Amino acid sequence: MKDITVITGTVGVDAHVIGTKIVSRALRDAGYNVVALGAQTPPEEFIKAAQETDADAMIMSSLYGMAELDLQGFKDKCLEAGLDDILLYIGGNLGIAKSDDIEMRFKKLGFDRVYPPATDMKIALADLQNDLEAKGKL
Amino acid sequence: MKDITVITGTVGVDAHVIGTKIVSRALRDAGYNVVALGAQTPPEEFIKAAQETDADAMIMSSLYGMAELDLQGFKDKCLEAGLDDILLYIGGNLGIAKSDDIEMRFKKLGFDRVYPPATDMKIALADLQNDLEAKGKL
Amino acid sequence: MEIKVRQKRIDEDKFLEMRKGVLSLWHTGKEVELDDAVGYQKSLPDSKIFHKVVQRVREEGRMVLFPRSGTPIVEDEIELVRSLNELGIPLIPFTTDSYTRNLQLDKAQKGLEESIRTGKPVLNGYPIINHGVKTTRKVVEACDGAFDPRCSRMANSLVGEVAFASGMTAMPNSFFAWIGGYDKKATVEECIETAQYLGRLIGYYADRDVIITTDCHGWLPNGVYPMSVNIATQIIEALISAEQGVKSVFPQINLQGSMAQDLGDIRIVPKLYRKYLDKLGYNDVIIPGIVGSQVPLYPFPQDMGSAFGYITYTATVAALGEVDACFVKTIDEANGIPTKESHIESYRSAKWIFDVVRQQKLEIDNEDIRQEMRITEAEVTAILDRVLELGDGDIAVGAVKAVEAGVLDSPFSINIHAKDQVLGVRDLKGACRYLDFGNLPIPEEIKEFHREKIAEREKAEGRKLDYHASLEDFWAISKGQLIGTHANS
Amino acid sequence: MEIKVRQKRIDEDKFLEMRKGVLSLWHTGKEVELDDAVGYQKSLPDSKIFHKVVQRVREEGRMVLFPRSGTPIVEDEIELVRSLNELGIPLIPFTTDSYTRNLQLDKAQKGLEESIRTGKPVLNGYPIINHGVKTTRKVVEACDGAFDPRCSRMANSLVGEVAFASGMTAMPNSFFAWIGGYDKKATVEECIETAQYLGRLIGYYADRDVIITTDCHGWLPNGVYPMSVNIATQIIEALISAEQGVKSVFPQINLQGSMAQDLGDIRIVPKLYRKYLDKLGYNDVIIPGIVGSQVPLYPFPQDMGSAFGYITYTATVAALGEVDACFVKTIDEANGIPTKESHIESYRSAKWIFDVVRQQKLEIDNEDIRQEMRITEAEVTAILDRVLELGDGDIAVGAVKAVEAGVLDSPFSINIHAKDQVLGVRDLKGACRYLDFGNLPIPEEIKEFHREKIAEREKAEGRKLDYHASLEDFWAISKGQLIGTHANS
Ligand code: B12
Ligand code: B12
Repeated sequence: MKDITVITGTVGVDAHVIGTKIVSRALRDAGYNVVALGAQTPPEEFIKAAQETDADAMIMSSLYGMAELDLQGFKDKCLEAGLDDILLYIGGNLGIAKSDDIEMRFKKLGFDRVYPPATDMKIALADLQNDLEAKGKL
Repeated sequence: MKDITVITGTVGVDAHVIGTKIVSRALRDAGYNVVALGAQTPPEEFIKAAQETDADAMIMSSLYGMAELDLQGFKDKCLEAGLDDILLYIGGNLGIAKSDDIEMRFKKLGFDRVYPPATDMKIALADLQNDLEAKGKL
Repeated sequence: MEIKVRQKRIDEDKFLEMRKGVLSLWHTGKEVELDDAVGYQKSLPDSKIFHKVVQRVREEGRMVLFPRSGTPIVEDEIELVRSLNELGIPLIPFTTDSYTRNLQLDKAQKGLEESIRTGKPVLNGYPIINHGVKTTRKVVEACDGAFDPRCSRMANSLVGEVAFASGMTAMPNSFFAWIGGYDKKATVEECIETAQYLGRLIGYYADRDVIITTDCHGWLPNGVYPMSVNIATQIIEALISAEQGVKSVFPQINLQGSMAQDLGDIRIVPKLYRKYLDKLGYNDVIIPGIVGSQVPLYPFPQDMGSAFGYITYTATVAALGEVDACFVKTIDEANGIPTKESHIESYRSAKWIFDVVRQQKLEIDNEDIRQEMRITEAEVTAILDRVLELGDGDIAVGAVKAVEAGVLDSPFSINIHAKDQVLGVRDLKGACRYLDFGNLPIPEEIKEFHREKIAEREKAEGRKLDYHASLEDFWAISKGQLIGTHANS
Repeated sequence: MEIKVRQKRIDEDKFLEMRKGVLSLWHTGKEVELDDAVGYQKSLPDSKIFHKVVQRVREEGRMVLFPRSGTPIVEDEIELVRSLNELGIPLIPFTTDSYTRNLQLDKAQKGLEESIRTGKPVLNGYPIINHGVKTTRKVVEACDGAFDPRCSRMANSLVGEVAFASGMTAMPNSFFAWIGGYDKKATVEECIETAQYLGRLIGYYADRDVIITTDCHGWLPNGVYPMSVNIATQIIEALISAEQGVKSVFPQINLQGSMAQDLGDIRIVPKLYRKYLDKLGYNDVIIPGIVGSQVPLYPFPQDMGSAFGYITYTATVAALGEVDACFVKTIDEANGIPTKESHIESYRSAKWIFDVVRQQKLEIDNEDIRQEMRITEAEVTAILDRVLELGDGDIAVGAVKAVEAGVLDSPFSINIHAKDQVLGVRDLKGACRYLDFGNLPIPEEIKEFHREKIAEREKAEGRKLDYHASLEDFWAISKGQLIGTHANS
């Protein structure tokens, strides 16, 4: 596998660190170069890390229900920072309550893929590989 | 209290006898003259017992969900038998599944009062007294 | 009146003659052909054979759910049994509707037709006789589970014929259940005769190496009182069935809510079964497992949360008792026939409990449990010995005389021949005690124990316990308590 | 680096000086007036005073639910706490939102305003600082229960000020919970200092005869492993709080699913609290009761039936253990902030269990339980003694050094100063064992015991247990098992 760099972490002041730790390890075990920012990472830090490492994807987690508030204008900031080719994934409990339009809302915010709670990482790993292949990066 | 006669029992082949036994005893304790037909009593037997005892009310139970099948044309048969002044009460699990139109359906069948599952007998006793008073029987 | 029934196997010729009468009751009787049925039974995989499924479960140290199910329209019934089976349920009960059970087959037919026409079930179960063998085999073949149909006295023989020919491999033969809860007028003799027919039918299959299991429910417990009569009558049912050739019996422990008492009963009942089966010479009858049951006929909680509480509680006690299967109701119990969804959610909650609790093999033993075992053993033994004595060693004759004498008795029974003199209440820890012994032959020192326990509660509550207190206890579980309070009356 | 923090009461003058800084963080700080607050607290009825409510419950031999709750819009919050209270819940937790907890009060304000504007909550809790004292008193006065607000390090001091002035009478002061699950960057010293402030504030009230209780949660258990570090750190939190004048501490037993282990912990933890409180001279600190908690942070089942299974199971273990209060989650746990309806149904199911089980006083005692007690006791004692040793008798200094050295450690912690070297798995009966001890000062013979238990399971399953097996066990409960299987990975 070519050297693919992925940024992980939970966004905003979300403290749910277990998932992103497991995600990071699964990505590493799958051969990715992982920059694990951990929990409670402001959106700006994700962007900075991606710029600095020329990352290919962000695997962002949010469980605490306030991701939408945290991520207003995130895609624009990515573009401003020159991150126009980066894959944006997000997963977790993305709204305060279960709701059917979550995926749509986060796609609007600029995410390429949006995952429901407790998604099996195997699925995400397969998707990532496909998406990277489609971009000719793998 | 004047001598008031009440017929009790479960209708059709309904075997749920516990409730009607308790109902019968509660009515007796309240001073009524009770003709307890027990479980699995065909509609015709209710009518016969009412004619023979010149009863003032029927407190019919049905729990097994098939009362509507058992009671087709019951009011007409009562009228034919000359029971035009008798109070008809029914209570229990009156349909196969919980449903909102049960009361309406049994009122259509000619019942004066229709009670939901596990109705407290105190309520029924109070209703009965009111209805009998309204008829000038008490 | 002279008692004609005897504990004696029906001659094969006589039995075959009786069959003709049974099969002529409805046109689908023609579909039942015994040799073909035996062949069909032999072709079934192990996963459809009740006693083998139970033995496998037992060997694997697992525990399974044994629910209820029955709806008139075949397609719905197939969907229901499939969805139960997909939840991991290998034992499929099969509830017939009340018209069927009472041989009102015209009415069942009308109800079936109306159900099909409107797409909405108006019968409270599956009219197995009206559907007949060919159709019912489709249901049996629709999923990978062992079927156990339910019926009551009137139609019991024909339902058994149709069910076994359709590939069902277990059926209760509980004539005391009919006396307790299903048949208003039949005499005890009539009930025993009907049970002998089904036993003989199962015996016919057994002679041809097809083992059909009989679950024994005993005198239905219609209230809050000790299970000794229920257990004694289960054993009588097992003995009557065994004489006719039944080779596999399945005890049912009615879980009443007191953990000490329920665990005690779970432990002692199979031993008592074995003792009396052996004593009367039925050493080759197996007990493949035991089922715990939420049957005690207490009204169910009406709200969903409390209903889940009661279901999972029962599941917990059963799992701690390490029974092999457990019968729990659904969250719709108080309100009507459960939907498919309520079945699924209810059983998922119970299964979660079974799997998590059973794995732990938590040892629970204490003096309270041992005491309950001793009491149940003493009571059941006293009752059964008296029944045998009344029958001069003939359990069938003894049973008839015992009901007449109130030596066998239970409150709120439907049958007009029952004495209905017994009454019970809970003690301060929630165990069920006799408040009125009626004519039960309970040994004096055990009676004293019951009286003491009742006196304790009377003292603590500063009131006399009576019929009303018994009713309060009866409603308690539906109100989120074990021991009733005055507010429940 | 030099350690500045000490186990020493903050001088009143210094404390009053510190308060100015705290209260100036947001404009509602002005609403907090200490003398007025003390007066308000004294005017509260017993039913609003946490430790009195717990003591009453304990005397009555009852057990109550201690749930979670928090929603941004005041009217909704009032409706929520009222409906909880009407369900018979006398202890009302109070979840603040995550912006508040992290002192991002502008964002909390924006979220609050958007919630009010759209009528739909976009914050995951109640922004208590933004609402301030006057508004929050309305919530406290809206129902007849004792309130216990939740927060994490950043805003802890101000939230405490507002909460107590609003009439809340308990609050966790669990700095290890912050290290385990809430605060990424703070040093252990910073955490202790923050806890000392809250302890001192409670001490100020205590000096004026107002007793506010502190619940100790300890290092949050982020996975499947024994609770010894969690319990040791709870006790450290209690000791730090006691030095500042806290007079009432409330232990929390994290129920992990193994009945033997959970019952063992329930029995030994209050004894260990008492032992160390007395040993270090805090004899006058009371332990009004204990709470059982479904906190172990295992993912919850997603389907309703299994969720009810898990909730009622936890309730059962807590009731068998005779704790005074139990914290259970709701059926919505896996999916999002629970609706009012899910709260109600979930708590009804738990309450059904509490009331039915607790009345029975079932004695459960066996060698497995006693063994778990001995192991927990030996582990906690070894850890605490080492911490004290590291601090030369000063528990605060010892705690700082212990985290640094991995003498206190737990997996999957959020805080960057934690070692994160410990790992656990379940044994064959479902009890949690250490797979990797990291630097925990567990006595050698106890280590040997863990190794044996793990070897037993490895043998039975024919595989090595590792990080992946630990994760399988972590997910197991959400899939209806206690012990994970390969399929869960
Ligand atoms: C553990 C936990 C906590 C712990 C966290 C400890 C820690 N060190 O991380 C603590 C106690 C600190 C905590 C606190 C809070 N929590 Co919390 N918590 C949970 C809980 C029980 C489990 C979460 C978890 O760790 N799951 C296990 C991990 C491994 O799974 P995961 O994170 O989902 O990740 C897996 C997959 O989703 C996937 N994945 C993860 N990210 C991504 C990203 C991509 C792109 C992909 C493809 C896959 C993927 O792979 C992972 C590995 O398998 C959940 C409820 C539940 N699910 O049962 C609530 C929950 C998430 N918490 C909740 C809330 C509200 C809070 C609090 C506000 C307060 C509270 N209720 O107590 C605070 C907020 C703290 C903060 N500032 O964020 C809510 C969120 C509701 C919402 N979204 O509306 C939940 C859903 C509970 C609830 N129903 O109320 N919590
Ligand atoms: C006990 C019971 C049985 C026992 C009955 C034993 C006996 N000796 O009576 C047995 C096991 C025999 C039985 C059999 C069946 N049952 Co059943 N049974 C119950 C159960 C658990 C409790 C009923 C009861 O006794 N309640 C206690 C008594 C005291 O209450 P009650 O009868 O409601 O009476 C009180 C009040 O309602 C009121 N009252 C009663 N009548 C009247 C009348 C008036 C006018 C008024 C004002 C008040 C009033 O006062 C009474 C005293 O307080 C209910 C479910 C539940 N509720 O929990 C199912 C239930 C009634 N049974 C049901 C069914 C389907 C059956 C069976 C078909 C098969 C089966 N599922 O096993 C057979 C049918 C038998 C037949 N031919 O009728 C269904 C009925 C569903 C429906 N209506 O659609 C129920 C609701 C369970 C379910 N959800 O599936 N059952």
